[in-house]
Amino acid sequence: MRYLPLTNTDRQAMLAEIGVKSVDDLFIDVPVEARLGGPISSLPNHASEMAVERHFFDLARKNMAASHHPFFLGCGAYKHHVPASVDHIIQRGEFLTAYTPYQPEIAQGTLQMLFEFQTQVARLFGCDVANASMYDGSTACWEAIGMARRITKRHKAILSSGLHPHYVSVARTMAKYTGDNLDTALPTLSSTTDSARLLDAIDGETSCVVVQYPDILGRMEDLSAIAAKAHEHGALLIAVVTEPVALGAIKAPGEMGADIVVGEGQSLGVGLQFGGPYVGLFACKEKFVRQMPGRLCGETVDAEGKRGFVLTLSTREQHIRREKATSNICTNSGLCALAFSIHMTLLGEKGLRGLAQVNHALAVQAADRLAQIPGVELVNDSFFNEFTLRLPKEARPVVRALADKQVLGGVSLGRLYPNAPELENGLVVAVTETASAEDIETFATALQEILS
Amino acid sequence: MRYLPLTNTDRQAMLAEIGVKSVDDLFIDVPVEARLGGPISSLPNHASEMAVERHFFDLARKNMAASHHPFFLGCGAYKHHVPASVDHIIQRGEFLTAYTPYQPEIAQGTLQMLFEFQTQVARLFGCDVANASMYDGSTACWEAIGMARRITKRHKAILSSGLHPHYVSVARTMAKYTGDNLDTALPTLSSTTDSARLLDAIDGETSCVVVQYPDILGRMEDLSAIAAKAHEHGALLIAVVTEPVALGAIKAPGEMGADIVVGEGQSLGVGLQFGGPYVGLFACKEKFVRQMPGRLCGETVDAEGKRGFVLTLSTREQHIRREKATSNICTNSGLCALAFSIHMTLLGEKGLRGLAQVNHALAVQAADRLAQIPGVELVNDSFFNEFTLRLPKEARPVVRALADKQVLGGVSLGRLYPNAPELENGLVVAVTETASAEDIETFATALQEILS
Amino acid sequence: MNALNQSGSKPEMGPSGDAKPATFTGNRALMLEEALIFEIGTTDTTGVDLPEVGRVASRLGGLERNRTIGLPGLSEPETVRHYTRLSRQNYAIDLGFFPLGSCTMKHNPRLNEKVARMAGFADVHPLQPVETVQGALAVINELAVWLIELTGMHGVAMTPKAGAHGELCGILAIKAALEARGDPRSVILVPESAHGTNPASAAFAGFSVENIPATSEGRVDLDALKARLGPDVAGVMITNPNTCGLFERDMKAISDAVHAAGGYVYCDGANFNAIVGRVRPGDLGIDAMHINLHKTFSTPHGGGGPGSGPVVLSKALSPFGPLPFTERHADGRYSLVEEETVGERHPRSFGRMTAFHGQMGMFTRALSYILSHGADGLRQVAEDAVLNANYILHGLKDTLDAPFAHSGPCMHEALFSDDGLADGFTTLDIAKGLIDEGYHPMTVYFPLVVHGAMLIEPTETESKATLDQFIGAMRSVVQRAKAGDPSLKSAPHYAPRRRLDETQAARKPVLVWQEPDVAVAAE
Amino acid sequence: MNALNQSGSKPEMGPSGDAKPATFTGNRALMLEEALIFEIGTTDTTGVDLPEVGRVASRLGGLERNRTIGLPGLSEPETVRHYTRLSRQNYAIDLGFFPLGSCTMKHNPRLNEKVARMAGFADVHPLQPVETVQGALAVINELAVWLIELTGMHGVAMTPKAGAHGELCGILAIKAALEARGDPRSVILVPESAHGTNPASAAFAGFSVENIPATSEGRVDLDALKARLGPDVAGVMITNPNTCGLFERDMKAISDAVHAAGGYVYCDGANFNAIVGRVRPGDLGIDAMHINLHKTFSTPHGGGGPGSGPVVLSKALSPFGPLPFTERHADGRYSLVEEETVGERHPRSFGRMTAFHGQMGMFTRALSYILSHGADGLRQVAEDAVLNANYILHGLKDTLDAPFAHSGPCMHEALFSDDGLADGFTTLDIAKGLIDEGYHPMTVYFPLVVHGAMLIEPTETESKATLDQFIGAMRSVVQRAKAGDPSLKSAPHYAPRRRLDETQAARKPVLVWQEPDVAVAAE
Ligand SMILES: Cc1ncc(COP(=O)(O)O)c(C=O)c1O
Ligand SMILES: Cc1ncc(COP(=O)(O)O)c(C=O)c1O
Repeated sequence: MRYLPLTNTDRQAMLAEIGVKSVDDLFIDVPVEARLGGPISSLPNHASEMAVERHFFDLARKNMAASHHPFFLGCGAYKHHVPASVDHIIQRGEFLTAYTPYQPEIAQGTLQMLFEFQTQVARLFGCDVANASMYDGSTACWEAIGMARRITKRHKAILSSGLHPHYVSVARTMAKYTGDNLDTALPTLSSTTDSARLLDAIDGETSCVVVQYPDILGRMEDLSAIAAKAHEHGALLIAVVTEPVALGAIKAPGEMGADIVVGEGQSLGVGLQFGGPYVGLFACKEKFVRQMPGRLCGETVDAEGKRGFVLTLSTREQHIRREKATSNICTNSGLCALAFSIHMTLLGEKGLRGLAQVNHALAVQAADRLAQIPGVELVNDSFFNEFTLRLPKEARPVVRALADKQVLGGVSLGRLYPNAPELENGLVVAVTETASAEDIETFATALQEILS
Repeated sequence: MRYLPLTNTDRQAMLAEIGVKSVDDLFIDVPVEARLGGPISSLPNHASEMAVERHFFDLARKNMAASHHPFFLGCGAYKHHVPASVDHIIQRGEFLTAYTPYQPEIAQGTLQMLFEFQTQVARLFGCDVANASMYDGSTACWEAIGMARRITKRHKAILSSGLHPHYVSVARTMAKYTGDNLDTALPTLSSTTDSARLLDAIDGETSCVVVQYPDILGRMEDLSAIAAKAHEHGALLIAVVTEPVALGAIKAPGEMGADIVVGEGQSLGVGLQFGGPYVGLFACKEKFVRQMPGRLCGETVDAEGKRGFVLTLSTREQHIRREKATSNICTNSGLCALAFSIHMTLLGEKGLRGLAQVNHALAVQAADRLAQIPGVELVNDSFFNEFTLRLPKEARPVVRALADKQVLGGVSLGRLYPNAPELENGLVVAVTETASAEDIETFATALQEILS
Repeated sequence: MNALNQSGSKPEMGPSGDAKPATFTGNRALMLEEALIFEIGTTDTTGVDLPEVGRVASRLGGLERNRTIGLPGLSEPETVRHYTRLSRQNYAIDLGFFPLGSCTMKHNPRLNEKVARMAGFADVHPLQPVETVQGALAVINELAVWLIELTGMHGVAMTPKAGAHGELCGILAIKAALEARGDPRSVILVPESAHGTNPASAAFAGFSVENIPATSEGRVDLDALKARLGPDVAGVMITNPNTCGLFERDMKAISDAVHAAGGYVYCDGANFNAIVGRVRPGDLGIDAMHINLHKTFSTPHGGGGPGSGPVVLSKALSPFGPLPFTERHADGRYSLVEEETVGERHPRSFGRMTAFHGQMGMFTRALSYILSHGADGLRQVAEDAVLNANYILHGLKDTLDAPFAHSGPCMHEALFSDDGLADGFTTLDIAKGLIDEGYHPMTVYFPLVVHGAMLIEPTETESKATLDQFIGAMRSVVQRAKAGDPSLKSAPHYAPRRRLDETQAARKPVLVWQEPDVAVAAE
Repeated sequence: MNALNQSGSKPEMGPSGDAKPATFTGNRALMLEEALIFEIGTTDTTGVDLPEVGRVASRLGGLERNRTIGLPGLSEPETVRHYTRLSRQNYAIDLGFFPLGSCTMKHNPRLNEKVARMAGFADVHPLQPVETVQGALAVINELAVWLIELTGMHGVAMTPKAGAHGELCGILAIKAALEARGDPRSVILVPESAHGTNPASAAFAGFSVENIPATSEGRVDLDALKARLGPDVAGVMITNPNTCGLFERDMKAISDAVHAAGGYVYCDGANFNAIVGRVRPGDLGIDAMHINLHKTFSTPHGGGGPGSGPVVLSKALSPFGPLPFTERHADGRYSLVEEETVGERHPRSFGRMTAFHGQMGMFTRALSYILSHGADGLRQVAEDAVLNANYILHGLKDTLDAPFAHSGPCMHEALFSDDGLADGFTTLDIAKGLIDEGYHPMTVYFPLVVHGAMLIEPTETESKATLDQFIGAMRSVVQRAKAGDPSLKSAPHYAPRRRLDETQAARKPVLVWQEPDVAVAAE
C-alpha cells in the first residue's frame, strides 16, 4: 500500500521490540465475538492510483460543471471566478496539512491569516469583531439565534420571510430541541419584503429579528428601522448575508445597526463544490464578544516582545467549558477561511467594488433581457446580482427543460418551497461576472423557446 | 494590472526620488526613431484572468487528450501514469520559483535533489556518474557525440539505423557545422537490427557508435559485442534510451559496456506535453567526467563540517570557460529532473520493476491481439512496451482513420521517414500501464474495421 | 546565471560558535518576518483585473455603500509572497511528525486533492437539477455504502459538517426517537475523559450531562454505569477506542445495559482509525457514531478544518436521521431526498442540519482514500496505527510515567503523565522542547483524567525510522525536564516566535487590526 | 483538538539572550534536516500500487535485468515529506526579493500553471495526427505572432529549448546564410561583458570568437568595432540592453556597419524585459534574437529550468530557420511543417534542433502571461522594471561604487563594483550578508568587466516597499563590509548551511551517493 511506510520487516522488528508475537496480540481487548477475521469480504481490495482516478473521472463526467455551460444559479451559493493563486496557496502543505493552531510558536502562519480574516470579515460586515469561521452560513445563522438567546435570555426569534428556506429549516430543527420559538412566514412573489410583519412582531419577548440581505428573492432594503425597533425592545438584529460580494456595492448591515452579522463566505475563494465545504462568517458588536461561538484569534507578544498571535478567549469554548460552552464547534472551516481571505486580499476594496459593479451591471442587463420574454415578469424593484422572475407556468419543469438545452438557468422556488403553490412559478436567477453576454442571450433564447 | 505592484502614486514618488520627470526620461538612450509612442496598436490590451483562462480552455478542447481516448503512441514520448504527489511537489514555490542553485547555502533543497537525481540516473543506466540534466533526449544524444569527439579527437560517428530519426536529424544539423561525419542508415521492417553494419563500420577513425536501446521499432539486443569492438578500436559506445521504464526490465547499457548513456526522461514524472519540456538524461564512466556537458552537483561540507551540496566542476562550463566550454548549455531542465526524481523515488526499485512488468505484459497481450488481424504482421521478435506492425497498406491514413474513430493508434513510420516507401506500411505501437484491456480491444476492433 | 560562488572558493571563516548578528530586516535567512496585509496593502491596490461591462443605471434601491470599507488589496505577486511567507511559519504533517493525540494527523494523499478538484465535483451547484449531478450523488452514495459496511450499521447521515456536528446529529436522533415514543428523558452520561465536544453537544440539545466514573484501568466503570442507569437517562456517549487510547472492552455490555434501561448508545468515533477493518461498531450495539472523515479517512485538516462528520445509525435511530440524503434506484439513477421530495419516505426525520448536502469536497477525498486502500488496506491501516502507538508506548514507558500501561495494549495512541519531572517543569516545557527538535508536540493536558497528560498518536503513515528518532528526541527532552535544564523552560528557541503571552491576549483582546493611532504612530 | 496551551498561560521565561541549546535531532524547529533517499528508502519499499495484469511469457530477448539496480523507494507520505523538507531549504521568488541580475526573476503567475496543465495541452503526444492537436498548434502560432509583433521581426523559430539553444539557432542561421551565398566567414565578435553562453554558442558552431572593446561608458565601442569588421567577420553578438544594464545607444549604427561589411547581427535578448513594448529590436537592424520565455515572459525558472528560447529572425535569416514550425492556413486550420511535409516550402532550413516542437509547456505559460498583460500591460512592464532598477541605482549609488552611473539611466538592472570595502572584504561577503537579511543575493562577479561586480535586477513585480527595505538592508550590509565587521565574513549565520567548501567539492568530486564503506560505517 502506497500510503503505508512500514515494511513487513519493520513490522516484525517492532512486534519483537514490543514483545508480542503478532499484531493480533495488540487487539486482545476486543471481545472475540467482535473481531473480524480478515478484510470485509463484501468490499473490494486496494486499487492503484490510476484506477481510482479513472473511477472519479468517469463519475465527474456525469455532472454538468457550471463553467462549461451558461450558468445562473444562486440562492445561497454563487459561482465566481476564483483566481488561480488562491488554489495554489491553499495547497501549500503548511496550510493544508496543519491543524488548529494549538502551538502558536509554530502556527503563526495560520494565526496571522486568521487575524487578517477576522478583520476583513468585520470590516466587510461593518462590525467590530468577527470570529475565525463557522461551518457555513446556515449553521452560523443558527448559532447567532442561540447567541441572541444567551444575551437577551429570551426565546422568541422573528425570522424574515426572505431568509433562505434551508437556513429556516436548520433553525427550526435546532429550535425544536432548544425551546426557541421561531416566528416564520413564507415569502410572496412581490417586490416588497415582509418588514412590516417583522416590525409588528417585535416585542419585549423578542430575542432577535433575523433578516437576510439581499434576501432569498434578491430583494434588499434598509435595515435601520428594524434595528431601531429591535433595540427599543431590547432585542437584537441579526443580518444574514449569503452573497458577500454584494457588500462591495451596498451598505453593510453593521452600518445599519445590526448587532450580529453572519453569512456564507463561499462566494470568495471557495467555489461551488456541490454545497460544501463552505465557510460561515460570524461578526458582531464588540460588547457581545464573550457570547460568541467559535474560535477567536488575538494579538499578543512573545517572550522577546515580538508581536504574535494566539487563539484566545477560549473559556467560551467546548474544550475548556464543556457543557457550558457557547457552542460545541471544534473543527471549523479554516482552509476555506484562508481561501476567502486570499481572494479578498487579491480583490482589495478596489477589486471588490469593481467586482460588485460588474455583477450588478450584468444582472441588470440579464433582468431586462429576460423580462422581455412574453409572459415573464421581473419581481424585484431592487436587486444586486440575483433577482426573481415570475414565469407564466411552473418553474421546476422549466429548469429541467433548460438543463436539457445545456443551460443551468436558475433555481425554481418550487424546489425550495415544495408545498407552496403560490410560489411555484418563481424562478430565482443569479448573474455574476462569469456570465458572458452570449450566456445571457443563450439563456434568454432557450427560456423563450421553452415558454412558447 | 494584477501582476504589477506599483501604484501610480508609487511611480510618481519614485521618479521624484530619482530626480526625473517621467518614465520617458529613463529611456533617453533609446534613439528617437526606435521609440514606440504607445502600446503596439496591432495587439490587444490586457485581459482578465477569467478571459485568458477561457481562451485557453477553448483551445485545449480542440485537442484530443491522451487520457480521454485509447492511446498507443510512443516513438520517444510515452504516456505513463504520473502520481498526483509529483505535480503537487513540483508546484512548491521553493522549487518552482527558484533558479539554478548559485547560492548553495539557500539552495540545498535543489542541490540535494540534484545529487539524488544524478545517483538515480547513474544507477538506472548502469553508469558511474550522471549530470544534472540536459534539455531532452535528442540534444543529450547530440552532446554525447560531441563529447566522444572531444575524448577521442576523432570525427566519425556511426549511428544505428534504430536511432530515433529526429535524434538523427538533430545530430545531422549539428554535424554540418562541427565537421563531424555521421554514418547513418534507414531501418528496415525486420526483426533484426543493423548491428552487423555497425560492427563492420567501426575502425580507427571512429569516435563513437550510437545505438538506441530499445530502438525506434521497439527492438533490442545485447550491446556487448558492439562495445567490445568499439573499445578495441579506441571508440566509444553511446547508448540512447528513450524509454527509461524499460530499464526496470532489461539490462542497463552501462552493464553491457556503454561508455556514455543518454536518454529521454519524459516517461517518469514529466508527461507528454506535446513534446516539451522534457528532460535529457546524461551519464557516463567516471573517467570521462571532465568532458561532460552540463551542470554537476557534488557533495562537500560547510564551515561547521555539516554535509552539504554545491555545483561543481564548473570549469567545464560556459560561465567560466566561455568559448572553451564543453557545451553552451546554461538553463537546463531542472524542474523536470525533479519530477523524474520524485516519480523514481515513489517507484523505487520494486515499483520500477513492477511497472516495467505491467508494461511488458500489456504490450505482449496487445501485440498478440493486433497480430491476429488479417494482414497485420508483428515485426519484432523481442520488445519491451513498443513494437512495430507491418500493415497491409500505408499506415499514415490508417492512423488518421483511427483518430476519426477516437483511437490514438500509434505512430506511422511514414510520419517519421517521409521519403522511405519501404517503411510506409509500418506502424509503431506503444502500450503502457495506462492502456486497459478494453482500450486494446477497441483499438484492435477499429484497426480491423479500417483494414477490411 | 553565472559565476556566483567563484568555483573553487573555500570558506574563509572559522567554524561556528561566532555570535550571530542581528539583522536589519529582522529576517533570519529563510525565516522571514511578514507584516499584516493592512500594513502592506492599500485600498487602491488590486490583484485582479475585471472584465469590461457596459454601464447601467443602478438598481440598488438607494443602498449604495459610500463609506470606505477599509479592505486592503495586494497585487498577485505580493499576495503569493505574503501567504507563502506566512505558510512557512507553520508546522504541518508534510513537514514532519505531528503526533497530536485524538486528531489522527495522518498523511493526506495528493490523489484526493486532485480528485476533489475535478470540475464535475468542484464546480457543481448544490441546487442543480438532480439529473445534472448524477455523478456527484453517486459519490455520496458510494461513500455512504462504504461507511455502513465498515461499521456494520444500518444507515448513515452524510450531512454533518464535522465531528461535533455529527455528535449533535446523533444526539438529536436520540432525542427524536425518545420523543417519538413519548419518553422525555433528560440525562446523557459522559465519561470524564470525553472530548469537550461531547458534553457541549449534549447540552446544546438541552440534555443535562453527568459524568460516568472510570476504573483505575482508564475504562468506563461498567458497574457504576449500570447503577446510574434509569428512566431519566436518555443515553450515554462513549468514546471507543477511548481518549486514554484504550479499547472499551465492555462496550457490548454497556450497550446492552443502556438498551435494557431504555436508553441509546452514542459512540464518539473520532478514534475509529484504530479499529477500522478489525471491528465493526455495529457489532458492539452502538446506535449512533460519527466518523471524522478528516481523521480516519485522511481529508486534510486545513489549519482547523473543514472537516466532515457523517453519522452511522442503528436501525432504531435511522428513521430519525436528517435531510437531505441520497437514494439509489433500481435503474442505477440517484435522487436526493430533501424537503421537496421527502413525502412519506422519511417522515420522522428530525430535520435539516445544514443548508446543503454536506461536505462534498471531503466526500470525494475520503472515498478516494477508501478506494485506494480497499478492505485489505484499511485493515492494515488499523494494524499499523496500533502497532506504531504501542511501539512508542514501549519506547517511552521507562522514561515517562504511562498510567495505563498495565491496562493492556494501547490502541492508536499512547498516554503519559508528567509524573517525575523536576520541580517547576511541566508537560508544557516538554511540548516546547519538542518544537525545537522539529516536531509538532503531542496533545497536552487532555484527557483531563491524567495529570499533565501527553497523548501521542503517531498514525500508520509514519515510518519506523521516524518513530525511532522521535523516541530518541523525546527521551532527550524528558531527561532535560527531569534534570531541570533551564534552557528547556525557555524553549522554543528556534521557532518563528518564542513563547507567547496568552494572558495579555485574553485580558485585553485585540481581535481585529486597527490603524495605529495617529498620535502613537507619530511617537 | 483541545486545551493545549492552557488558556491564559503567560511565558515564564525571561526575555531572550539565553544560550540556544543544541538539539538531539539536529533540527531547529521549522529548519529541518533531511537525509538522502538512499539513507531512508529501501529497494523494497514503494509509493505506488500497480494494476494487476495477467502473466505473460517474456519477450525481452534474453536481456532480463537481474542485478540489483539500487534504486530506493519511499511510500507516498515519506516522499511528500522528503521533498517538502528539501524545498524548505531553498530560497525562491515566492519567498522574497530575488534580484539576480540578468535572470529576470519576476513573479510567475499561477494562472500560467493552471493553463499549462489543461489536459488538452499537458496530455497530448507530439506525434499525434495534426487534426487532433489543432488547439495546441494554435497556441504555438498565436505566441509566434505576438513575438514577431513585439519585436518587429520577420519570422520566429519556436523550437529552441532555452536561451543558449536559441543563440545556437541564431548562429546556425547566420552560418547557413553565409554558406548559402558561398561566403565562409569564420569570426564572431562578442563584447567582453557578454554572457558566457554567447562565446560558447559561437564556438560550438565552429566560429572563432573575438572580443569587442567597450567604452568607458560600458557600451560597445562603435569605432573599434567598425575597425575590426571585414570579410572574415561573420557577425556580432550584442546583448541589448547589455549586461551592464545599459541600452546600446548605437545599436542601429552597429547593425548598419555590420551589414555593410557583409555580416549579421545577433542580439542576445535575455534582457528584453527592459524594453518590451517600448522598442522593437527589428527597428534596430537586428537579424536574430533569442527571447528567454523564462525571463521576460514569466515562465518559472524551476530551480534551473526548463526554459524556452524562441528566436526571432530578420527577413534575411528567416529562410534558414529550423524545422519544425507551425503554419496557419486561410481556413483557420493549422499544420506542422516538419521533415514529412517541408517539401519546397522551406528548403533552406538548416535543420532540426530538437526532437519535437519546442517547449509547449512554456508556450502556454508565456502566452497566458502575454494575453494577461496585453500590449498596454507589457509596455508598463518595461517601464516599471526600468523604474525599479533606477530606484535601486539611485538608492545605493552613494554607498556603493556604481561604475556606469554616469552613462545614463540604467535599464532593467543596476551594476555596482566592490570598490571601497574594507581590506579583505569582498562582494561574496555582501552576498552572504544579504542571505541572512532574507534576500537572494544579486548576481555577483558578472559581468567580468567590473571588479567584484554586483548586478541587481529587481524586475517590475516588486513593490516600492520591498525596494525600500532592500536598499536599507543593503546599506546596512555594505556599512558592515566597509567597517570590516568580522561577523559578515562568516555570514550566513541563519541559513540551512554555513559557507560551503567548494574547493573540496571540486578536488575530490563526489557526484553520486555510494553506500558507506562497511569499514567506515563500523568506525
Ligand atoms: C475524541 C474527539 N471527539 C470529537 C471531536 C470533535 O470533532 P471535530 O473537531 O471534527 O468537530 C474530536 C476532535 O478534535 C475528538 O478528538
Ligand atoms: C545575458 C544572457 N544571455 C544568455 C543567457 C542564457 O540563457 P539560458 O540560460 O536560457 O540558456 C542568459 C541566462 O542566464 C543571460 O543572462
